[in-house]
Amino acid sequence: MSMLCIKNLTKRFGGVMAVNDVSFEVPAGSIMGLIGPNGAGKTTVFNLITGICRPDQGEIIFDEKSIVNLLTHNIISLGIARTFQTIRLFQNLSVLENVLAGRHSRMKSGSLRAMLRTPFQRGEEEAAIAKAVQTLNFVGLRRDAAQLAKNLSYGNQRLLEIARALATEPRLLILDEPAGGMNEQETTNLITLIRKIRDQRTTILLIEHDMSLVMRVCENIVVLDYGAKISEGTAETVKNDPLVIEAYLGTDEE
Amino acid sequence: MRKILFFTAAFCLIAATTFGASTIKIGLMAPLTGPWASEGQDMKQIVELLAGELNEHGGLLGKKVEVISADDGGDPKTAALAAQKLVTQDVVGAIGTYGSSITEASQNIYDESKVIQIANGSTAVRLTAKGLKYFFRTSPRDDEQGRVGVQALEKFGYKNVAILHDNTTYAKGLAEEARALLEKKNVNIVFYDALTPGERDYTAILTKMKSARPDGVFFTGYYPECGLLLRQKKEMNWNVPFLGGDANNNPDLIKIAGTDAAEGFYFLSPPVPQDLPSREASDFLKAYKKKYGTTPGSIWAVLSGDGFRVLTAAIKATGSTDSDKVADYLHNKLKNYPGLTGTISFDDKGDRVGEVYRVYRVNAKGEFILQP
Amino acid sequence: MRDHSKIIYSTMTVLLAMSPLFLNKYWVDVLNNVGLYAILGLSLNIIVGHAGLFNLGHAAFYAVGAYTAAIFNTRFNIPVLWLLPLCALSAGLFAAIVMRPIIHLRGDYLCIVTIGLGEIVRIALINDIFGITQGANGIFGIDRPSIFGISIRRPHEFFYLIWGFVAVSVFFFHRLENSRFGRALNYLREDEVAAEGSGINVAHYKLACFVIGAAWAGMVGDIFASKMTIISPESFSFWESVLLFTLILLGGSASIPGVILGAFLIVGLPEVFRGIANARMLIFGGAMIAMMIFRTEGILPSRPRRYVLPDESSGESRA
Amino acid sequence: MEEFFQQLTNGLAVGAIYALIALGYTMVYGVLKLINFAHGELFTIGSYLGLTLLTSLGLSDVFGPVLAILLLAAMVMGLVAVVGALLERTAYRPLRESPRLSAVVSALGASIFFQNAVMLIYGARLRVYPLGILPRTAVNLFGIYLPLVKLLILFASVAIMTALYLYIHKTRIGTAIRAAAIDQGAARLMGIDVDRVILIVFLIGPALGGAAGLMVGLLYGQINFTMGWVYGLKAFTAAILGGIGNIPGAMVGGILLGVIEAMGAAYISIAWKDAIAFVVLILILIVRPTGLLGERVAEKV
Repeated sequence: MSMLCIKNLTKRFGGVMAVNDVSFEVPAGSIMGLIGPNGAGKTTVFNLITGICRPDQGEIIFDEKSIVNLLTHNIISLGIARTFQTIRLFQNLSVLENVLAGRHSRMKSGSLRAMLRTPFQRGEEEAAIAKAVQTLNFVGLRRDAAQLAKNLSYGNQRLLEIARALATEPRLLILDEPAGGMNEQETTNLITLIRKIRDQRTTILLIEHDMSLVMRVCENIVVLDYGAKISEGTAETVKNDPLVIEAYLGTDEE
Repeated sequence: MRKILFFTAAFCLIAATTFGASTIKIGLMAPLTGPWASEGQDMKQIVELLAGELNEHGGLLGKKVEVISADDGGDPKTAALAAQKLVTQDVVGAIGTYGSSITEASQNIYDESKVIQIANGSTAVRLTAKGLKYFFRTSPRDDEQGRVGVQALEKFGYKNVAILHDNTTYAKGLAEEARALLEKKNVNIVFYDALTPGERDYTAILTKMKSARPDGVFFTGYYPECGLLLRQKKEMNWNVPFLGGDANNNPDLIKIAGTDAAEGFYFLSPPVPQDLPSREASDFLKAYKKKYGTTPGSIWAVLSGDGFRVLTAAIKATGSTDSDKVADYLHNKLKNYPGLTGTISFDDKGDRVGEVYRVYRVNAKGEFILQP
Repeated sequence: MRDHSKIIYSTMTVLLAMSPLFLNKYWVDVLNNVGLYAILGLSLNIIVGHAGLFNLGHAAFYAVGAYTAAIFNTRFNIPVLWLLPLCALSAGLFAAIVMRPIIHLRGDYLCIVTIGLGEIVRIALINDIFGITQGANGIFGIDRPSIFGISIRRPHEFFYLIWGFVAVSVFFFHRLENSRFGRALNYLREDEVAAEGSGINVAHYKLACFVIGAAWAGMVGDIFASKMTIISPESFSFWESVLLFTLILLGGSASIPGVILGAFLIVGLPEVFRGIANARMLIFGGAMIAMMIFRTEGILPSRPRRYVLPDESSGESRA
Repeated sequence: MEEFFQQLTNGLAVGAIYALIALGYTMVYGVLKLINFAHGELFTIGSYLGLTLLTSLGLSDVFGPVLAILLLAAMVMGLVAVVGALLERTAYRPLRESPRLSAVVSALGASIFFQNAVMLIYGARLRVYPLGILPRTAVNLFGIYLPLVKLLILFASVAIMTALYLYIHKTRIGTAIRAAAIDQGAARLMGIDVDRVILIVFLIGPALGGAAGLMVGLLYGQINFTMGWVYGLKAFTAAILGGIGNIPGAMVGGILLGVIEAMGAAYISIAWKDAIAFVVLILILIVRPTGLLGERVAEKV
């Protein structure tokens, strides 16, 4: 059974075909990679899935339900979470509060309960903090909980983004270049973390430039070039696909 | 900040008790800043001039008169504060202020503290309809002016009249008075609307008004806009006669409009000191000119001078600074007091008694000529 | 550090509560104005400080509340304090309706729209919209408030009403900002896209903070109307919105003590400068620039929230 | 129909001046992303300086009216530009790295400061330009009355705006300004002296505002210390209407606002004119959230 199913997805920006008739499926419980040269339309696919932009054509089915016309926060509450390629943390808030942002969609108390500080609200708040701390523990940032997000190292900011996404308890986690800017050691730890997340029954879809990471961690890979899917399969299949080699050699130094 | 506040407050208290006895304090509440700053600054100059003269001649009841000014900023809330400030400084009476709604915001504060208030530029009828014992005004009322204005329009024989106001309390009140009276007399109101004060280009309004084809226009707003209207009307080559309300009695009107455009403009006004034969008026003008180098900008500021004069006269006559005695004197005993703007008496509501309004016309030299 | 400031704040509170005993009417009335601005500032702080939305038209909501109170009090003789909920409701509803279609506008576009809104409301009041606002005259003869049959009229009496309201406001706004709701506003202030991407309904929260801020300002309008007994459109000018906006940034954005201090500055400074009469606003303008340059974040900037964390080792720790 | 065209020309004349002031807002905004709330006061300063120079120098006696006015315009623009640059140095530069709203408060403070400074220097009473500097002839075109002065002013502001447009788009400095407007950091990396760009912007914008102030003085005769507030707000509205940061947008927005006001006054209600203008603005922004010509900034995610 597939967690996410994308059918004939198309998106134009002005005259540019950012995503051109792309279809693929993400099996439940798998780690899937989306790769391609710069400007291939990978991030656009992510933005389409999470409702940040709307597709011109095509279907996005999450858990047997179309999510094409939903707003981003609704998609998040259905169980998809994402990180951003350019780190988008709440820089002036604490690490803990950044993770609490992820808890938001799993909480209910509104302004009235907050003003009255009902027992329900207090209980919920405590539970959210406990859960957030647990998530920070999970990614290894527990000790930095009180820091402001902007004071974290680059690698830790990436981890915090993941923690914030995980705090929404997603069934599908979308990672946009999670290893960007990380050193070798951090990348290795990241791979362990990604596997750990998958082992908690979360499906993962990731974009990554670091080929070694993709090849090591992803069970299935989809390759985009100029917005169109040019190859799909296991790491082994994709690596040997002449179209893929041409796409990378022709445009990218990698 | 709070420390500063407390300190200042404490200081004021001490100051008030230490120096309180040696002078008679008269408050002046005026718009020293904000949109009506020019009126307020004139008021201050006039009242200070008169107080200076009074002190030179021995003061009042053997004491010096001290004028305490408070800025009301042309805004009701600031006015309420200014009134509180004057009240706590134990003023015997307060002169001011300009603008009916601003005055209104301060009325209760003076009344509750039994401080005499003599307003100068507050013409709304309702101010004296509340039965406040300590409230007086030297300015006339809107209904009075409306009546005189309609009389003038009738005399000119206009059948179709355009009325333009500027949506301020005063101008709108006057416009409504005039409209009601004119409708009773079966004059057609072919145009009735409000401009936005403070703008420069009123051609859109004039164009619209012109297409309504009035015989005459009654503009109830203020001179800055009126000057522009006259000028732009002239530039449009439209020769409709204009009648203005009393807020147009200001020499700047001619400067803005230019003499050629202003010629033939009629307006209503209490007589200005220049037109009064009385010695008080001419002395005052001379002294003002000597001290400040110009003539007073508007009649409203001069009315604050009248407020000061009747208040000090009442204190002198009663030999007391007791509000009840002074108020009683002003209500009942002060009759035909020679003011700067003509004789002054008050009725039991505190309104100025008598026909105050005159019609003026601008001549070819740009002078304001009192019409018979 | 924390305990230190606690001592300062409680001393200040006690001093303030006792101040009517040794201040004259005028200074008490100045404090009353400070109090009104403090509550208005707190209500706008939710929008400007916490959500980072550029609102230069808060006077519009304040006006809706004040006019609701004035109209219902003068026409139907309903006591003004009973009208508090109605004023909150009308101002909040007004905000919900007019902000709904424009809430998605960004930064400076939202700014001009709120300015426009303030002007439209003011012009509507002047033009006696629906024949109920009595134009530029304003509405007069509004009752003074009364509590248990005691009429409140003198500044000293108003002092306790207004500052009591300030205390209630501080209490509720403090809770509000330390909650899921308050955090959500901060997220969208920091990064709208990331907030939405973390599952926060950004449009909803933007609108909600406007509604809450407006409702609170509406209640201040009620108190203001009953204090002045007359209200007219000039009390709700663009200038009023500018002052409110300024006091928040001078005092400290998103900081409750900052906003209250800002109210002291914005009302107090011009009063202290009264002595220099004509030049007082000049100095005020210069002071605004200087304060922003030397205390960019305001005089009492907001502090990070504190959380009690469960911890394996020490039981709890701060974050 | 005649009235319609008459109102159209009335609106165009008012709009041309709005446009000229709006350019100052938009240029500063483009580069600094700051709404210079003191810009309206620079306009006021322009008209007061114009009055002082006009009455004290007696230029028109020496040079004749046309040359005198050109000289006067040059002097006023120069002086106001200097004031603008000083404003930037003292009130805005120290806040360049600060939160944006802090700079806005500084701008509001500067606005209050300038307004009251003008009041203290020149007095609170309104001031009047001497009459008869500009010819008072009117052209009557098919029943539409067009005063020559207004035509001249319309022409002058269009000329200034065209010159500015060419300057921004055809010169090296203009390119630098545009680059800095898009991305200051990147512009700096490209070797553009951003400080200098900001200085230039703060010379040109205020100069245009000063020119508009002079025009208002010459055209309408009457000036006072609060007028910058009114014109400033209108011009800011115009800049937003056209899409702030966009130079042709400011021109279009200004002219359009003038016309909307005239039409609103003519066909709906004079008293509601300003409210109508704001309603139109809000409606336009609902449909086009970044103004008429403002680019739709697709944020990179």
